Amino acid sequence: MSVPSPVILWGPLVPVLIVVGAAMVGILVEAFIRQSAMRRLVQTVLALAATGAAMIVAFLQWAVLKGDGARIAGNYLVSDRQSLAWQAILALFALMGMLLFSSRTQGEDAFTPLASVAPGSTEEALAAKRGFAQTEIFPLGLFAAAGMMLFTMVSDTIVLFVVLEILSLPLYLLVGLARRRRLMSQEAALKYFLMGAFASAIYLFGASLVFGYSAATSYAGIAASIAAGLDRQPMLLAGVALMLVGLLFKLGAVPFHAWTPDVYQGAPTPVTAFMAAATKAAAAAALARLLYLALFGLAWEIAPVLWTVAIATMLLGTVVAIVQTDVKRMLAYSSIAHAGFLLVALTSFRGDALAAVPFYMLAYGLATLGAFAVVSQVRERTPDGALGAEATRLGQWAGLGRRAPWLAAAMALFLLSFAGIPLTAGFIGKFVAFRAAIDAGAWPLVLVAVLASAAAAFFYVRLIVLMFLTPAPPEFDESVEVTNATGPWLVMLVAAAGTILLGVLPSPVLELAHQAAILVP
Amino acid sequence: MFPFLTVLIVLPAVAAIVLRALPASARHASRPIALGSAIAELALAVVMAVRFVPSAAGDHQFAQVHSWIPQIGASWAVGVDGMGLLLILLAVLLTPLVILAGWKDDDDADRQMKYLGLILALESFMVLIFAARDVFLFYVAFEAMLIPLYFLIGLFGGEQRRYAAVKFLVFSLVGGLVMLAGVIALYGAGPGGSQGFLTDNLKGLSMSTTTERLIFVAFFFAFAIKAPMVPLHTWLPTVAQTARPGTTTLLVAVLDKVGTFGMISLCLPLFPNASRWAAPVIISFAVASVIYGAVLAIGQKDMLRLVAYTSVSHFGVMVLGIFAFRQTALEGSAFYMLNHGLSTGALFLVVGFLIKRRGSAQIADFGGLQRVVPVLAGTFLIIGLSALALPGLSPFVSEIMVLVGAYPAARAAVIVAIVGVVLAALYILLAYQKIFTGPVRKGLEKTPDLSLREKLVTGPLIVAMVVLGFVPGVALTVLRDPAAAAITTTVPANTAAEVSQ
Amino acid sequence: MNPMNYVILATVLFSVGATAVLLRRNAIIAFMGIELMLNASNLLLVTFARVNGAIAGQVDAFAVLVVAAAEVVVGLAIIIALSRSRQNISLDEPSEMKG
Amino acid sequence: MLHLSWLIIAVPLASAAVILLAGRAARKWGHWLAVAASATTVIVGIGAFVQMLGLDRGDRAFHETLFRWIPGGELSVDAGILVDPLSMSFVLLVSVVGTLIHVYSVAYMEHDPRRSTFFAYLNLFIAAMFLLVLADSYLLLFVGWEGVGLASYLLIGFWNQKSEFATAANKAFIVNRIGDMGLILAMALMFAHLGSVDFAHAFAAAPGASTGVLTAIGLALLLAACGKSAQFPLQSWLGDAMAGPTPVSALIHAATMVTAGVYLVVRSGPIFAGAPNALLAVAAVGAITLVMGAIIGMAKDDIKKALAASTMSQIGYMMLAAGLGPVGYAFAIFHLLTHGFFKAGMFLGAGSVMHGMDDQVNMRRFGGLATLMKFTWVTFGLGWLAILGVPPFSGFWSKDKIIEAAFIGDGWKPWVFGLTAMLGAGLTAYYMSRLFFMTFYGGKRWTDDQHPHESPLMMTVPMMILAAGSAVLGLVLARGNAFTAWLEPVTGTVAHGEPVLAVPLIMTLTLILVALGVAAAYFQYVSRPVPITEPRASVLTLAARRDLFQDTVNGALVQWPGEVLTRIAVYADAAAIDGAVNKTASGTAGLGEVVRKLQTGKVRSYAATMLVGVVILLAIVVKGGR
Repeated sequence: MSVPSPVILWGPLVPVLIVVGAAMVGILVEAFIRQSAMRRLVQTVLALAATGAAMIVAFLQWAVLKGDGARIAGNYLVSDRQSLAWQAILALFALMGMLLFSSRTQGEDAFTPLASVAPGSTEEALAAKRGFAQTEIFPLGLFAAAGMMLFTMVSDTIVLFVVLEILSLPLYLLVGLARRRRLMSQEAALKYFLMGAFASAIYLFGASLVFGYSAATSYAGIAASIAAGLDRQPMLLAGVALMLVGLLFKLGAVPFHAWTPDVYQGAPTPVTAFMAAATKAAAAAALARLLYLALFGLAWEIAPVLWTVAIATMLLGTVVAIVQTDVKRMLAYSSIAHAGFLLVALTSFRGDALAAVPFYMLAYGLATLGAFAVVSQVRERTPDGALGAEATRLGQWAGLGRRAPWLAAAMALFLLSFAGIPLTAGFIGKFVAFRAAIDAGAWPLVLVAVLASAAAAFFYVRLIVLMFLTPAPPEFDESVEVTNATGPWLVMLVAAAGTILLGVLPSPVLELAHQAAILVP
Repeated sequence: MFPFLTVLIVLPAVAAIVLRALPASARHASRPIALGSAIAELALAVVMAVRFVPSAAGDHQFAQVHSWIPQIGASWAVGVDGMGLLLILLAVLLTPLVILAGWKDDDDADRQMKYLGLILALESFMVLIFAARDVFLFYVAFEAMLIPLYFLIGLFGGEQRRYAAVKFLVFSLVGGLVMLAGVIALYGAGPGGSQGFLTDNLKGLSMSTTTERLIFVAFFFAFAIKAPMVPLHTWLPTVAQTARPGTTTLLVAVLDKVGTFGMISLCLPLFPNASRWAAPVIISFAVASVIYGAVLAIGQKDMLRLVAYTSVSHFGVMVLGIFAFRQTALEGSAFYMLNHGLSTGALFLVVGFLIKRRGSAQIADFGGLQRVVPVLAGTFLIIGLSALALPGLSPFVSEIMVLVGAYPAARAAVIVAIVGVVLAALYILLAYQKIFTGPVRKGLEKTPDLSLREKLVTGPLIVAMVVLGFVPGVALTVLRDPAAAAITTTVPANTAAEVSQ
Repeated sequence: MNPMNYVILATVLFSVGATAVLLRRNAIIAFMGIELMLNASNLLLVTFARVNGAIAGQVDAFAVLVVAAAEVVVGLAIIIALSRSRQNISLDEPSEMKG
Repeated sequence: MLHLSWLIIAVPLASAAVILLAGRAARKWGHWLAVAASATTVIVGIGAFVQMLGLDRGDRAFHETLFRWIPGGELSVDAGILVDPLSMSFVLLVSVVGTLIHVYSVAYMEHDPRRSTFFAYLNLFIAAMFLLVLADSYLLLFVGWEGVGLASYLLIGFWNQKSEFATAANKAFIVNRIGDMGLILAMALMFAHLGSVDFAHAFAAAPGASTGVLTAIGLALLLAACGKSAQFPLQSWLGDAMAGPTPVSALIHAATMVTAGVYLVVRSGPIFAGAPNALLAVAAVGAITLVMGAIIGMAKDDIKKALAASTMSQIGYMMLAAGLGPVGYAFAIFHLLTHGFFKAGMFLGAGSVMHGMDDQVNMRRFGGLATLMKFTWVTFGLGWLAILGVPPFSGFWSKDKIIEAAFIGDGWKPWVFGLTAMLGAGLTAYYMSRLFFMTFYGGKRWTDDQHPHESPLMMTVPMMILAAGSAVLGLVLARGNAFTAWLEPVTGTVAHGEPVLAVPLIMTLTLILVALGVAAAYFQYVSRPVPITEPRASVLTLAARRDLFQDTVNGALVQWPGEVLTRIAVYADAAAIDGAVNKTASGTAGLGEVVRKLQTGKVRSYAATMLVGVVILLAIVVKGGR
């Protein structure tokens, strides 16, 4: 018995390698640069440069890619237009995320200066006073980003598990690093970690069962065995169902969504932004590849599952979002609803979905990053006049349109994109997603989706109402402060420009998405 | 050829952006800029109308097709037939009048700028939607125009404005999103490709009966909300009561026409069999709207709500005319769309003048004004009489065309709808009586009569109604072919196939 | 020996692990339940590697072990940080976030 | 002049527009412009008449298309005018009476600050009335039809600062609208079954249509006629319409507009020709109204309301005649013309009395005015004799013909209609004499601050001309059946049937009844003093004073249910329809509140949710796989 040593094509891995490399350099930087400000600067530049470079390289790869793509590490990893598209998207999200990570207002970023000490302790106060900064956030973020990018290339169930953990573990930590409301943040981290590990374990058990059926962990092998076997053994089906759970968890689909609101709310806002956009995208990418490559033969069996989950996800996300009173939680439930819309496209088991899903995620991710960037700018002022945590209670947003018209306008734009109003990216995203489903005859699903969209518009609009149509109580002039940090502004600008551009002239990007609707087995 | 339509669409949008970009010191100039651009738009539209070839009114003239989003089959395809032309003229006529009517609504230059900017943005969409020759483009305009409207209602309205704005938006979105499902399905049923949404490419499709009906229902649902049909009408009174009369004017006079316009230009030609299949039910609802809207109008205490309910009634007549599948009735409906715009638009504006004077929209707060403000009273009366379709004014011609023309196809419905004629007299005359006759109410003795500006607002509308009342041929000649086109494509396309099988 | 027995054993282990997550209040114990679930999968992988004659399964088990170890590192870090703040690690602590 | 006939419509219309648009500026000259416009119509009308007389009988129909009104399509309607003997009769009546009343009004309205507006409305009215009678299609007729309705509304409500006057105006318009439904429906039926709504085509197609269709059209037209002509059951507005200035009552609510229903029926002869049952209904409505109006007229103390009731009754005669078919058409129009003169004259007389009595209308407050207002007394007296049907005054010639015609036919009909018509003559004699005597005879019953005086010449001259007409018009037109022959191209030639009673007998009986009526009134109101307050009276009188409970009935049958329905609808719209919408919204939110409870914030419950999800997914997949 001999294990063949895999032949690895390093070229297509360059985008991932850049990010991983930068993360590792970042760790060294932590070790070798003592001066806090300098370290921070270097880390920031490194992170931004790495993600930016990764995005550019992904595009270059696209240009030089021969044919549809290739397996680059045996059966484990492939590089094709689909994965490149996702990598570009993820690198963009990571870049914007890192911008948010790096942002500081009045010398303070969103992260705790010293994670190891207890909240409210004197050590913490001291660390804050001395201007400590937890610059590990950058390598952690880069590791997560690299994991996500890798996630989109995986074509093996066990590797998928490994990469899932690669991207998840840094996120678990990042979630717990909020500077303010640390208890909440840590609680969120614990919940995320436990639930995430739980979901991974379920996934792994499913993967093992499938391995038992098909004697293979590669997608190609699984697909072949499904194609060959006429009977549908319960072991296979159960395994597949459990595997789906793992990915649906990451996607935030009902009933595996419970972590989402708590984590979105508790995590530092830059992390929430990055995670909401990028994790969901990576999960969607992996889910699409798994469904369309490995499990295509089971489409008939899986479709009911996806239908059920999609409907439950859209309805629950929408209905519960309506009653939320916290902006971040509302956006969390909205992200659940969006996971449902995404699933609507995926249920079609058609090539169109592979074009629709990346576009949808791009549109959604831009709006999400933009929206959380806005959230990070609206702050409470503590009674002693210092800048406090984010003002996430809905009521605190009243009259924002008057106090910060551009900020509020940008937020409104993102909300309209979430709601799928034409001339925003969200509309085109919804359009292509729903079209994939309708072409496959899933119009009842689409009907639920459009009704959910209409109901969802209600809470997006409610925030707009608050910002523009509700006069702010006078005490808000004191207690709510709108800051003007550069990072979030840049993110907002990019997100707003992208949202409008993808809404008005989506043609070039759609064209790329169409070309990306190809999976190499 | 000069791209009339594209320029007409872009011009107000540019003006809106210019307004928005005005430095704070120059904001006082927003009114002349807005009015100027609206008048320029009107002038351009008139030039276009003059160059419109009436003998080819059924064709889409000034047509332009540019690829927009080929991946999803969407094109920038604009063109107008006679019906579109008239509705665009209505829109660009009303916009400057609305701007003029609200000349003194805002003391605050900043608010003024915002209001006018939104109005101009809305004008852009109004022109676009009546010119769109691509279902996707139509849909985009259909939904996107909700946003300026939403802000117009929500920012510049009465006490309930937030509720009204949200209600309006949710109603419209529910309809719009259901229609989206239909839009997507329609593309799938069509030839597809990069121009798969061109309306012309979607005519005469062979769809399964179920598919056609489902898509039809999706479209019709959206249109029925827009053209407020009972029981989907309740957003309108709320909005009308709350929003500025100028906003409501554009909303009811022009934008709600999108519903009936869509029925004529999309539902009938694209889903001929399903339209016929649904006609009996739709006609029932249409007639219910006629009567119900009128009865509710009689019972209203608020002038703006009253006018809103009259519109519900009038839209019922239009829908009745459309789904009777008769040349005369359909032509009448198309003409009614124009006339209702003139008549109800004028009514909302003149009610706005009244409200401005009294600070209240409650009918009970008025009384005896005829002696104090005879010109205003006379204006109100003429416009009111147009709303009850008095012969000599243009709404009459269209109403009679619908009622008489639809009779052979829908006898019972027409007979019931004729009762609306009496109810219309009731709601208009009772309102007139309460507001203008009897002893002068305390506090109203010094009410000023119509100013020159206000006369300039209502004058053109009244003149238009009188002229069209006596020589409706001007409009009807360009409506005949579009109406005929909607009917002829309604000849069941696949009956032949079914028979041969 | 019938490989089915291994499958059953693995399933039992998995269930026990899941039950621990559901029932135990202590975060560490719950986490141990998850590790148990991972090991159930390992058992399956190894079993099927043997049954199917696919050596990859055994290798995969190693990969899982590594991942589990990494997970422990991160998990314990989080739990410890929380225990410092709260002075306990009960999962039934009143939650800051719900609804 | 025939080709200038359109001027008859256009001139007063333009004049009205000029006066209205000029606003206050027209105060000085507005009324004279209006009079001039009205006089122009007389000149053009007479000119056209003369020209028409010069034509052969068969060619006396001048039809001209003015412009294409509603073009093309199935419903193609031209705006055209049709001048034939029937419309010419109306043109002459309306222009002459209208102009006289214009002149009268110059004095009557002298002190009203809005006099020019009043004249604009009058011009508007005659323009619309001319349009009504000159139109060559039902649709164009309808424009005039509604136009006169509008003018009537404006003029009834001319003094609408009084709330009840405004109500009266509304009532008139709305009741008319109920009738209009009939006209619209008739047009719809014609369009569907006869293919056209213009006279020429519709009448040509009528013989080919089924009796059912023609009956339906006929009944729909009757509904329209009832509304406009205040016939049962749509009669209730006419009494209230007396709220308008008296010249208005004379012109619109006596001489011209209210007779439009009769015109409509006669004009639609070819349709009624195929619908005997519809004709019967017309006759029945006429007969009922004739009696009803007379009964109401016997109890009214308000001089104008008594005259209004009389108008109702007289139009009942005309409708009855029209309902007899071709036999009666000419007599209906004949009576319409004579009635136009004598009733207008009497209304102007009433106006003159009011003018002299500070707008007092209660006849119990008049008395003995004959000596104080001689012109009024004489002119009114001539009208009185005319309406009584005393030979040789004009009413005799027209009414007697109707009574005779009513006796023509088979079976029960001649007896019922004939006797009703004859009885009506007696009732008419009573109530008109009562009115005449109460006003001009007996002791004075007015208060001391009133100083009855004769009206200025501007008012009395028109009254005199009308009185002259009342006296001789019938004789002129009846001589040698001139009028019947004149109308023959329109009404058609009819074989003259014989009444079931001999003509001299009918005439004698009628005159006896008239004499009895006059005598009764004389004994009651001349030989005995008239109480100033209403005496206690029989149930029938009380009912008549209250217009035979027509308002009560309408209120109970239409108004009250309508108001209740409206309130219910308003409530239901808010509670049920809008409520459903709001409930859906709040229900969704409520559901959200329920579902969010599942999000407990506890890790273990999250894990449980997940596991439940896993189980469900397993169930679906495994079951689906089977």
